[in-house]
Amino acid sequence: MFDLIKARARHGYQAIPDPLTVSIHEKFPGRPDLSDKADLSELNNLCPNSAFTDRGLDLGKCLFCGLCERKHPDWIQFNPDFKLAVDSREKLIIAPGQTRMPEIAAIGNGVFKRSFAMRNVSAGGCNACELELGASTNVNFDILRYGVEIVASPRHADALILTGPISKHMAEALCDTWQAIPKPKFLILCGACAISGGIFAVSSELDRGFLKHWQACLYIPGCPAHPLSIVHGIHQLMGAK
Amino acid sequence: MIHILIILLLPLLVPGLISRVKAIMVGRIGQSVFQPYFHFAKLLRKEEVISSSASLITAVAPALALAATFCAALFVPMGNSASLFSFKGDFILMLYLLALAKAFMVFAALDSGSSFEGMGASREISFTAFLEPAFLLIMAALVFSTGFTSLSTLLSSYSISGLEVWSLVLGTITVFALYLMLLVESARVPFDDPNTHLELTMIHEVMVLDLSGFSLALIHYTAALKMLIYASLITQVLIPANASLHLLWYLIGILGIAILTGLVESLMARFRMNRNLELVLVPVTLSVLALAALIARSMGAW
Amino acid sequence: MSIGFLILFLALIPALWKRSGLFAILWLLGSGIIAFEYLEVLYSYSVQDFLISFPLPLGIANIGLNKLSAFFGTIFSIGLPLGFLYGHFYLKQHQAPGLRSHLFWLGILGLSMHGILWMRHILLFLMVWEVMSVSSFFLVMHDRSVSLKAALNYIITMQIGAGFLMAGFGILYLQTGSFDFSILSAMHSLPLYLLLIGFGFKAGFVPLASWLPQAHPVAPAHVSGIMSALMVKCGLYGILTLLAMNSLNLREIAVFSLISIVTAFWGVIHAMISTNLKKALAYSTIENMGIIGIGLSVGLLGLDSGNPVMATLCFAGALLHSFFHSLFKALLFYLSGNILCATHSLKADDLGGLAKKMPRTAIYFLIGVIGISALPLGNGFISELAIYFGLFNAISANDLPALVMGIVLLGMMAFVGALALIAFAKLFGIIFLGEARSPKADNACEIHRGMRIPQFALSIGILAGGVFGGLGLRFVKPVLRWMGLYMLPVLDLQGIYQRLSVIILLMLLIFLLLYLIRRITVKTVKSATWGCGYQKPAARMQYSSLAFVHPLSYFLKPFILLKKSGTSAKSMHPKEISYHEEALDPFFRYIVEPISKALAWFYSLFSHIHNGRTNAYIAWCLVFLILLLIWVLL
Amino acid sequence: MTRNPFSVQNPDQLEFLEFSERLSRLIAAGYSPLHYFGTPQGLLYSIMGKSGSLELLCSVFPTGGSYPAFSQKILAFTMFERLLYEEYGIKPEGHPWLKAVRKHLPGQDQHSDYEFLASESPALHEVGVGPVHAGVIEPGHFRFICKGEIVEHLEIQLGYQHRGVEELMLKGDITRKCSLAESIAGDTAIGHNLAYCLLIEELCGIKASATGTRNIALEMERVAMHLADLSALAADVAYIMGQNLFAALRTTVINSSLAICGSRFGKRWLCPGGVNYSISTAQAEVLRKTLQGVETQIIDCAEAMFANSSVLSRFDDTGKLKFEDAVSLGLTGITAKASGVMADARMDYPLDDESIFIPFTENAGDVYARAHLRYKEALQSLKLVLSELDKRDLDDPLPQELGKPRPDTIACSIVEGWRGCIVHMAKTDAIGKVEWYKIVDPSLMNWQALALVMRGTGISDFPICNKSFDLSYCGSDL
Repeated sequence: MFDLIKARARHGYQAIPDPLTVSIHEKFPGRPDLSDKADLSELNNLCPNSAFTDRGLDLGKCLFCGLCERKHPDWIQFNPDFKLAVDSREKLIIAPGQTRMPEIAAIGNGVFKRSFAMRNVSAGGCNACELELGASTNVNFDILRYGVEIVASPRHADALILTGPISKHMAEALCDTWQAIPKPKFLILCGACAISGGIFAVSSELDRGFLKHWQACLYIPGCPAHPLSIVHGIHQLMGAK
Repeated sequence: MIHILIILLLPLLVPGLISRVKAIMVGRIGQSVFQPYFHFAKLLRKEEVISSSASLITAVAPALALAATFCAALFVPMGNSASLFSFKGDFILMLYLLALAKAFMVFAALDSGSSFEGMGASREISFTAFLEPAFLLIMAALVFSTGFTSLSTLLSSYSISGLEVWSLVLGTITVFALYLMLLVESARVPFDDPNTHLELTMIHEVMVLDLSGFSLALIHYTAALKMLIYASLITQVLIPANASLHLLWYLIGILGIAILTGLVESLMARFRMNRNLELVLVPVTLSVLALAALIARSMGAW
Repeated sequence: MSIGFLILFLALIPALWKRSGLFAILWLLGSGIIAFEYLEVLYSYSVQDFLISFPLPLGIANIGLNKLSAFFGTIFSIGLPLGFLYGHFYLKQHQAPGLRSHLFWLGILGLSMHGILWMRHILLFLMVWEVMSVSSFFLVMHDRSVSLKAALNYIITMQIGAGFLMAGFGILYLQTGSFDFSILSAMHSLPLYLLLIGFGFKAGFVPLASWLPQAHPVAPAHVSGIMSALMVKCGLYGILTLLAMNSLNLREIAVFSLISIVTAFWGVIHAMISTNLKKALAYSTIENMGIIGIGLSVGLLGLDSGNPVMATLCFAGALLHSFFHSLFKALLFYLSGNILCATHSLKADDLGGLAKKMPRTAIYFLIGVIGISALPLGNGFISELAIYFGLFNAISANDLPALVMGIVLLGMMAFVGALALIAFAKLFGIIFLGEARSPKADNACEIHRGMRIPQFALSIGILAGGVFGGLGLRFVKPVLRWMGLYMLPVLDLQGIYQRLSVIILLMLLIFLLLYLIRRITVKTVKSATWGCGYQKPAARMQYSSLAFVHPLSYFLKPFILLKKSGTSAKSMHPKEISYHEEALDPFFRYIVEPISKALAWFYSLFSHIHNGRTNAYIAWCLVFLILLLIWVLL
Repeated sequence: MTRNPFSVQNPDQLEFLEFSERLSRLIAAGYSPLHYFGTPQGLLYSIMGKSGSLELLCSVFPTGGSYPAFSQKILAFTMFERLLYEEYGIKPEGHPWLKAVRKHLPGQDQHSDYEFLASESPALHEVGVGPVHAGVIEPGHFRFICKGEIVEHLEIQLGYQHRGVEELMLKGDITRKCSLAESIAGDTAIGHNLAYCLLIEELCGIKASATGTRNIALEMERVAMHLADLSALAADVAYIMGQNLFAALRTTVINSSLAICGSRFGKRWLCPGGVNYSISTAQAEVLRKTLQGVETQIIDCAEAMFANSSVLSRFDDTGKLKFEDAVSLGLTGITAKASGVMADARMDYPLDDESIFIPFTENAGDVYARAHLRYKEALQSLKLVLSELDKRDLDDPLPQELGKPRPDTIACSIVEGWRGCIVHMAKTDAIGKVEWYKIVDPSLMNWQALALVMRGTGISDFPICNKSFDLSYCGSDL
């Protein structure tokens, strides 16, 4: 018992006091600043996942691999801002010269202000987003403080948080899980794989038909999405204080 | 009137307090103390998804379980020393009302036809098989020392008075046995981990995997009320009968039990499933021990 | 009185013409009249019995009623017509040869059960007892293919029991010289023990009850219902008449309570383990007999140690329990008949999801389960509450034997009650809830309306007895007064039952309130059970009955004799995994079977005599005559 | 050839009979297969390894499309032969467990046609833990045949994470596939990326720079994931103190890797030819200080956890894996070392010759052994990182120029990931374009250990056994 107390005492206080205003390490590739004179087609054939469109950098496809920043530091600069979550697919495209991410509209007019239950479905992907979603409930990031919890059964859930590009063999399981969630229910896409298929978008083993029927209300980019981005996104979505 | 107020408002506070203590022990920011209330409010406003293999039982069980537990709570003295309803031997009715609630919870679990609920139901009902004899033997000890009357008079006339060594010894044995029963009935750590995410290890949580919305809210409230019933029994034994401002002592007692449970949960790991059954026998042996001591004393052994 | 019996005798005529409908109606009519007369005797203030006496070659034979036999008579006159009514519909579904003899023996059985309560003359009593055993033997034999071995075992055990009775009565006759029942009071210990053992065979106390779990499951549903709910009460009637007229000393009471504890515990464990519905119900009959035994033994202790309150409460509890047991046990057996008709299988592991296919049967079964596992809505709780009150009185009275016995019995009764709840939760859960486990259960459908009338009546009886406890108590009060018990605690119990009904009604009110709120405000959607998103869930992925009780049966292993077989996975890639488990009856296996094998071996020594050639037989007669001659000459 | 990574110019193609005869001679000599696979070009390859020496064999497909299964001789071949049958329809006769691995067998038409071993006796019931689990983990279906609470048999069906990584490797330029290599198994991003980089450097025939930083990255990932497993194990027995302390320590370790390369999983750290982000002296100093602090705290927390009686009562004697089973199934990594098998790619196939490495092993083979081994390996890796940091004097140079991959060469690289031995193999055709790219994640074999270990244990102990192995679904499904 006493060695436990000693370990706990020496361990000190690890929790981040306020994950919404904490500053992250400057090496973290967050919101990109695209300068106006950047040649988007040159950047696009440089990018392993061709994430650049004519209107700018599509964060849903970007893997944050930093290749473009290292090759052309003056055209594109990733600065350490983890607030990347948005509530519609188009808002993920960063136009040249854009400096702020758009706001997220809260859901359920106050029903979920203090209590929000999420059910995670891992459909393909590389297990990094699942580990980050798990890490968002650990002692440091602690999304539980806002009343969010990741529940065991879809029956208890209010939202389905999808990680992974929906492999062919997980398509029906995802539909069953979605049917099992009582209304009002919401869909959250966490990570580049869930939003756009990520690095596996060109694979023939995927079946993303589910996303054609159901509209997601929160997109958290990143490969994997950083726990702080997850906490920030869901906190804004709930409309918590 | 206070009794009804406590039954309606206090129960969901106890799990909130326990999770608060666990968060502090571990250094988390953690949920607020009123988080169970927020969950309850949100669940009330959600729809329900019912399993296609569910029959009438799934609709009936949560409501009947809450009704039975509510009526059982009427006999337990909360707040002041006398309970709302009391007649001679009402603790037997209280115990069997809780058994009725548990039986219908088990039926609701088996109704969904999935093997997890079956597993939870089987564990829940076999672990609590030993609690009925334990509770009645504890009541036998109380009846032996103060005569056969209602639950509230038994508890108030039995409370620990510091000076007399006998009531101290018997009081601690009874409190420890009741506390173990609280841990088993409300599925706290050494027996079952309430916020685990592994359906193969849950007991209480897995029985409600298939309930949602309003029924789930009722189930959470019933579980919290059952925990409050056992906590009130323990507090009632601890508070001396003639203590003034009985309500204040009662609330402090409930707070103490919640903190103690939180400490136990953060310092101990869960027991293996078949070890749980052996530990459930401890309240039975404790109550028999208390009885034997009482008999020996009355026979003038010392 | 005579008109009622006349109608019952007349009922035998339609029985011989296979008109079971008329047979049942006549029995209903006859029993109604007799029940009215029984009640009149019960509530008459005259302590004196209702007596008719007429001369017989062996002395004056009195036939009459006392309060106890009127009490049991009312139980029979409620139970028997309902059983025959159910039998009428059941036999329509199950066309088996020998309907005429079956109905005839049913009539005879009913009459003999009523007859036993009337007989005040030992020889007549034994004769009617024999008629009852033989008629029930023929009834159990109805479906010969299944029930031959069990029926033979049943009739042999009954004959051994009758043997004990004859021995007891014989010794009594030698001691007193008269055949009248008045000699039963203040008997010596030997005849008393013999008679108690004789009646114990019929009542189903443990060492003597190995016939019960074999005979009842193979009998047709209405016969096993009548046997389990009512015939077992005849044994109890015998025991009660003995106990009412004799006083046992402390050691005898201790032995009697030990037997009843073992009976209750052994019965409930096997009820929990067995997967066949009717076998489980048979074992639970033994368990309920054990509980009644516990009530009686504590009552006797009260009389012996001079604590009248304890005695009254416990006797009231025991009598109430025997009345209520006849209601829910009959209901559950008739429902097992329903299930057999609908699915042709009684194995819990084949059934499942019947609640959706047979909703009314499920509701009745649920009421039966609430009754039998002593939950507050059912009547089982009322009788067990009375016994608990008696036990707590025993504990609060400070005399050592009562205290020790009170504590032990209290612990055992609570534990047995909990195990009973598990056993019947398992049966109800596995059979009626979840998904169908086999095609048999899948295409089950609700059975004929007629079969449900007796079940509806019994369910109303259970719920009424449970919610309004006072009714049962008013029915039992005259018997307690007849037994000369102290009547004040009964009024006190009456008051407590009234308060109990208030609480139960309050609970039902709250339940209805919550149920309606949910029904009105909450929108519900149907979807598949949450199976972790797996696309091909199999029906086998539900809990089996063995698995449901596995944690406890693993814990209670030393008390159960199990025969296990099966192959487990040895190599890394096993080809086949199987497991089969069967609970054996230790008394039958280690007492009855060895004796029967020894007898069979002994008889086989002489089997070569029986060689079918007539001249060999004549030779044997000749040898016998010569021996006789030599013996005479010597 | 004992050099790792190694490459071979067009090896001699044997007849199948001669191939199987040499293979059985190698098996008799104690070799166990690292990889055994078929290629679209109709050739069979097998890499056999035995403590340091590697043998590459190549042969044509067996005539008649079937052959007596090698897994009858040594069970290590079971998974490879099932994959061979699933992808190319070559039927291993007498295979003990011929079922689908990632998609479906030739006879069936979809993934959910997989039939499980079922038992007819009604007393045994089945429990199916489906693809969507209660917690936040990857999808897989576990089918238990249970006698009450005791598990009689566990069968695992994977393939839910299959997204065709090996086909994706062939599309486009092979030298720019870093992001894909890192996404084979996210928790082993550096392990798989390092194996990929070594393979590409071997194909292009160059020697990478900044090998020191690469070792640091690999060992830091090992420490981080061992801490994650200890935290998850503590969570599964509801020992929340251990869960939170180890989770916080893991965050400290992976935040220090974020401080260097910008990703908590080290996802953009390495590239063929060297490293993208080198460790400056200032960063090295900060790294040394944090890791020393982490080391003392790990020792405190682990000692406290392994001294707690209620935790020990759950870990001890649960899910025992015997030494013989570990060897015969060809298991690697923590799974094997906890049962006493002395097999570690850093010892058997070292990347650079001068470092002598001796792995820790336990021999109880139960959950306690695997948890305690993780604790010891984490400390050992921390020491390796600290010693690596002392050795380095100046910053890492820029990554080497790659050039074009050599034609007609087969290259193979072996790296000891934190789960076990990772093997990457590729072959370039006549014009230098990649013909096939084969990957083996240690979880492919180790899943059989979990199925074996669960027999006879209570079903409520399954999560601890599963987390004590902590195997990758996406690594096995690719």
